[in-house]
Amino acid sequence: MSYFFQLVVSGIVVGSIYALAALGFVLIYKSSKVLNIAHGQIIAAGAFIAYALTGWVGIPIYISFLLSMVITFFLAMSVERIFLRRLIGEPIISVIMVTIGLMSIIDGLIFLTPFGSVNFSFPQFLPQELISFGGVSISWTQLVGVIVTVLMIGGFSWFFKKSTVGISMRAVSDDQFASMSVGISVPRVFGLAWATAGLSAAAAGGIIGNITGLNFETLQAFGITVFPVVILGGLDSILGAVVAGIIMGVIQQFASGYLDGNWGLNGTAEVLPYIILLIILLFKPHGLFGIHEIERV
Amino acid sequence: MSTNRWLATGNYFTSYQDEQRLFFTHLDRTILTMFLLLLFVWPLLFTLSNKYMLVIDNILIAVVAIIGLNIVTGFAGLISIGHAAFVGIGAYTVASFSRTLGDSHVIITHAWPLMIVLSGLTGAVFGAIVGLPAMRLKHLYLAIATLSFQMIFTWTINFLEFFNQGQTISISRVFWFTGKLGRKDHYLFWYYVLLVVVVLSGFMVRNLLRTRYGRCLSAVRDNDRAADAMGMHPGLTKVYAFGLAGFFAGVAGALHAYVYRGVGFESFTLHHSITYLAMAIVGGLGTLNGSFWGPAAIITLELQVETLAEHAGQILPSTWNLATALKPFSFGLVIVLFLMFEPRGIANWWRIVRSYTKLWPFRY
Amino acid sequence: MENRKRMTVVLSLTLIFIVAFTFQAQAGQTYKLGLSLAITGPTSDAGDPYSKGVEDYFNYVNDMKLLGDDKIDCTIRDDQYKTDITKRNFEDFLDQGIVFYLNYSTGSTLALKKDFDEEKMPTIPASFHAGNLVDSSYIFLPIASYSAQAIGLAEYVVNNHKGSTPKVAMFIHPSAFGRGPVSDVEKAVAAGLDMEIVEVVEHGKDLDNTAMLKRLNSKGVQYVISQTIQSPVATMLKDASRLGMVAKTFGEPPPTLSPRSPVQVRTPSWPWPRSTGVMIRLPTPIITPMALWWPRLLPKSFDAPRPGA
Amino acid sequence: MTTLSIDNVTLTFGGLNALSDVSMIIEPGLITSIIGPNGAGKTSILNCISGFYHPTAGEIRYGDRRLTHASPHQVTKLGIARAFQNLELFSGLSVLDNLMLARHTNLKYNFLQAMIYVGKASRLEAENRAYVEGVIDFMELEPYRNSTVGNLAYGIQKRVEVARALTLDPQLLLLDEPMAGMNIEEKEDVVRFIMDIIKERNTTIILVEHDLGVVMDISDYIHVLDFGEVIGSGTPEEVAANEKVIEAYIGED
Repeated sequence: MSYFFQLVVSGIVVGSIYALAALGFVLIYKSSKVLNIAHGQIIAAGAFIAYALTGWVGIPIYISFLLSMVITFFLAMSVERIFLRRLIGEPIISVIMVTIGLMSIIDGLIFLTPFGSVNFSFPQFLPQELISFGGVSISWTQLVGVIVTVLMIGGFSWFFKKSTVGISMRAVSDDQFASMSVGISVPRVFGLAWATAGLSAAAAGGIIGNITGLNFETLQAFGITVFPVVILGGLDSILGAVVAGIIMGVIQQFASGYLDGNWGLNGTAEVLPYIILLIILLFKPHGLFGIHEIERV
Repeated sequence: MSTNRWLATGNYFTSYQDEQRLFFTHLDRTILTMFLLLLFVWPLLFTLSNKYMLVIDNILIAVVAIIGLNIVTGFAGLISIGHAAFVGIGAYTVASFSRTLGDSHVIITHAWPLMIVLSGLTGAVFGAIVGLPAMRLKHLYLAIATLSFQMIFTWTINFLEFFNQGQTISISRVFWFTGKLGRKDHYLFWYYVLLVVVVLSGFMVRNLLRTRYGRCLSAVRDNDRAADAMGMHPGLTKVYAFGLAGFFAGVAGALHAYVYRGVGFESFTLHHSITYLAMAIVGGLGTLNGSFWGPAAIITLELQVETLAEHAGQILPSTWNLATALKPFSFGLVIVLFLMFEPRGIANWWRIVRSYTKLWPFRY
Repeated sequence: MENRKRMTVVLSLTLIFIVAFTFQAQAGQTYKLGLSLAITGPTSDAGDPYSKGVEDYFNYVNDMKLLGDDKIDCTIRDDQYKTDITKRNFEDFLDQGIVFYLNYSTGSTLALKKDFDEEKMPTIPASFHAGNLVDSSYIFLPIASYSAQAIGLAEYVVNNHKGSTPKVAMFIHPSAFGRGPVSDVEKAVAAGLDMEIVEVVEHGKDLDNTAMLKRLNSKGVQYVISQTIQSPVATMLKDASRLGMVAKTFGEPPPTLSPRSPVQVRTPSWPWPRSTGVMIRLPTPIITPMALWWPRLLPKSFDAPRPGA
Repeated sequence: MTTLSIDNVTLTFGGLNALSDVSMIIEPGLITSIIGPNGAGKTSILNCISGFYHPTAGEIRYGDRRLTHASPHQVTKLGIARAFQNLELFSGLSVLDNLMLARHTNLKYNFLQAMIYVGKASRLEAENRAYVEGVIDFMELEPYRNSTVGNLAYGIQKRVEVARALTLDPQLLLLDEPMAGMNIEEKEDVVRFIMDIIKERNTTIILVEHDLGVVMDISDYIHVLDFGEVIGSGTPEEVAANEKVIEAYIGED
């Protein structure tokens, strides 16, 4: 039984990171209806910035994490400013394509640094002891990762529900023209959405970097694996992102725990999320928590 | 009909059938015929190195694939982030024959035109299956469904023993009337095959686009509710778009398998899907001639950057990383710049050039 | 610098081959070589330093006049780990008239095998996949193949294990280079190596290997032989140490961070295998990533079954 | 000629009744208008008829065919066409292409013939093109034939919308506020077109319209809806005298 629970716990740990990464997608989608394909690259950038600050500049690690979040915040904001601002009003397909282009551009920029081809790992700053209960163990790194994720997701939900900026972001997602007419600056809201997404991406990058080490390929692949999570959750729901993230995390653990090694199967954790996604989409075309809009004609 | 059939100075149509013509003047037709003739003749006049023959073959393969992608993404407006997987389906159709029958079985070496068509049909079937969610899914959800197909495809190839677990499955050299093709003629021979395929597909799609089979694609792109009210099933139309795209992708895949004489999963990854999308965008989404410009532009760019990288590497050895980083960077930059400043792609430049020459000197 | 040492071994052998194959050459000639490898893209963590090593080495050869008046001109191309680009590079090198070709990935080596034979182009790949040698007479492995290395490790495990038959799992890359050695190790076991292969795990891009490690543990696995690239092993090692399986390295010690970094990595419980040669002893499993390419680690008695030979 | 009958149709959205227990009979060859205040459910009825919504309860029959669960494209094939209230044109295509799309089901060549084009496909295309030209002529759209629809003026787009519905060669034409947002002259044009359609093509028309003046002038029969219920039916004179209708339009006191 402890095997089962260990899988569940590991699944939740991985899943909560998925949720945090998915949050970045949701933030951008909610306000501008754009799916940011380059999010994995932003996550990687956030993680690498944190490493560069601590490993090369020598800033204490906690501060460098915070700094990387701030830097990525502005980085994402300027990405929106430079590349996406002009595309407001263009068809969504071209905006999504721009994010695909951005993905390549950021890839290229990362290859300029050693991060493109060398593995790094964050210095450890948390206790090495394991936290164990009933045969289930979790490391401090993972625990802190989950806690940070929970805090950030909670913070963002609060921000969306209560703060003025959050409310204006929701308004923009609802109706751009109407929000313009009540004096909300739509471009500013888009910029902010990207910026906050960048912030959450940096946090996610930091956590993944601590758990797995900094490898560009892993981080890129992570950015892709988040897609099924986002879609499963329903693109515009923070709650959906959390639930779907944890579902996917647990499913992946179960897949490698129960499927791999039996019946000649291997690496099922990589493909199962997509299969499950397809099946769920057949029954719930808007994900688990996505808004199903009634089409008016 | 105007009396001067070479330089029409205006619209002299007297029947609706007149208006359907692809070439409005003899001049247009002659220019295209000459151009095609040139494409067929130049290899006889001078020989290109194998590298560049391979590059040209590669461009033509991509053209066939992009014609397919343009149908689904350009005309029908359904983002497909899994086009490389469809190309892969085509390639692996040939590969599975090679796996079961041996790589130099008669079917593969002699009946290769049949294999190419068969791969196209397999691609079409898979395209239609993947398109099935389009009956219910819209927009991004559909795009991610195609992404899922890409991932599932890669995984399946990579883990199934039958597909040699993603390792190269070799395909033998084919036979022509002159006998088995040698290494020397290989790329040239496939250049001609590809050229024929491209020209045929080009005309086929050009014709389709001016019939109901093409119009319905733009209809579901622009407004699928209205399309529904016009008496077409929007879901089935989308499935059909995916099927047609799958066909061209499958053909491209089979050609890829033959040209490279082997099939390995590395040529059909997500990265390739994205490259195909980039080609379609740079060429011009929703235009037929964009399907030719896109691959040519992107592959040329890649080569240019490679050369640049090499020069930089020779002059400044320490800039190796700078030089290689240029590749993805320039690739991304080209996509972004095109979308920002010329969202209609190179096809739009072509349109401008054409309309300019049409007015020159006195045509109006 | 283990990397450098390894590179030297590989390249000196390369050089011998080149000299051997071009004995008819005149003095003062320049030999063209081509290398196509992944400087960017997957496995670039190995390819990037490899390319630099090759470049430096040939500069060294030319500067030190190791070939007398002859020079080597080696063109290096990035193929991003894509077979079709590798093929294009190879055709280009042929057009340039290379006399010797250096390849990189297993996938492209297998894909281009026929071309090497047709062109009679001697090739040294950076991949020591034993399958490279099957049906080909122009591919050369300057050191033991991955299979041989893996069997060497297996023998090491058997020789140092106390008690009944050791239970071993293999943790491999989901590609030819990972899968290749498996069957050869299995052959060695069938031929009498006292070891039981409990499971072969093909890893994905997992963020967490808990499930896999727990499963192996429950099957009584005592050692894990790895044949893959760095980062999956690193992830697994972290999870292993989290699950209380004490990790122990052998080979190169784990690197430390820059002296200014506030925290030093503690050895050996938190290793980051920068070099690919790390062996970890868990209370039960031993984890040994790919490429114990140091000949000194290979048991003397070792006789690698060369496929096709 | 076929009669459309709507029997006790109820349409519910998330517990809210858009239509409750609506019944009406549409006689062939007449102009039947459906009027009512905003949100009364006029467009919902059209949506139910044309298959965009499916009634929660009740039945819609066209002759002996049940439309209750039919999809829009099935309804269209029965000869029921619709012009939308908020333009639902293919805005990226030319007027000609928009109208040719309406001939979709009449172009009966197969895929292979389409690929080769010469022969049957070409002939059918030309024939249907001629039909489309007839409609263009009828709706006086000649100057805009090759313009992209999205770039045309609103009034013209509305006309294209009607023209496209006509191109489907319907027996029953549903017009959803064809005069919304138009000035007097434009309205007069549309009224003239509607009268022509009835006269020349012998089409049954269901008209949803806000302009009571127009409705009273041209309708043969009127149904009045309020809060999803039919509150009055009859000839224009009868409806004008109906107290409930007056109440709904003017409000109590």
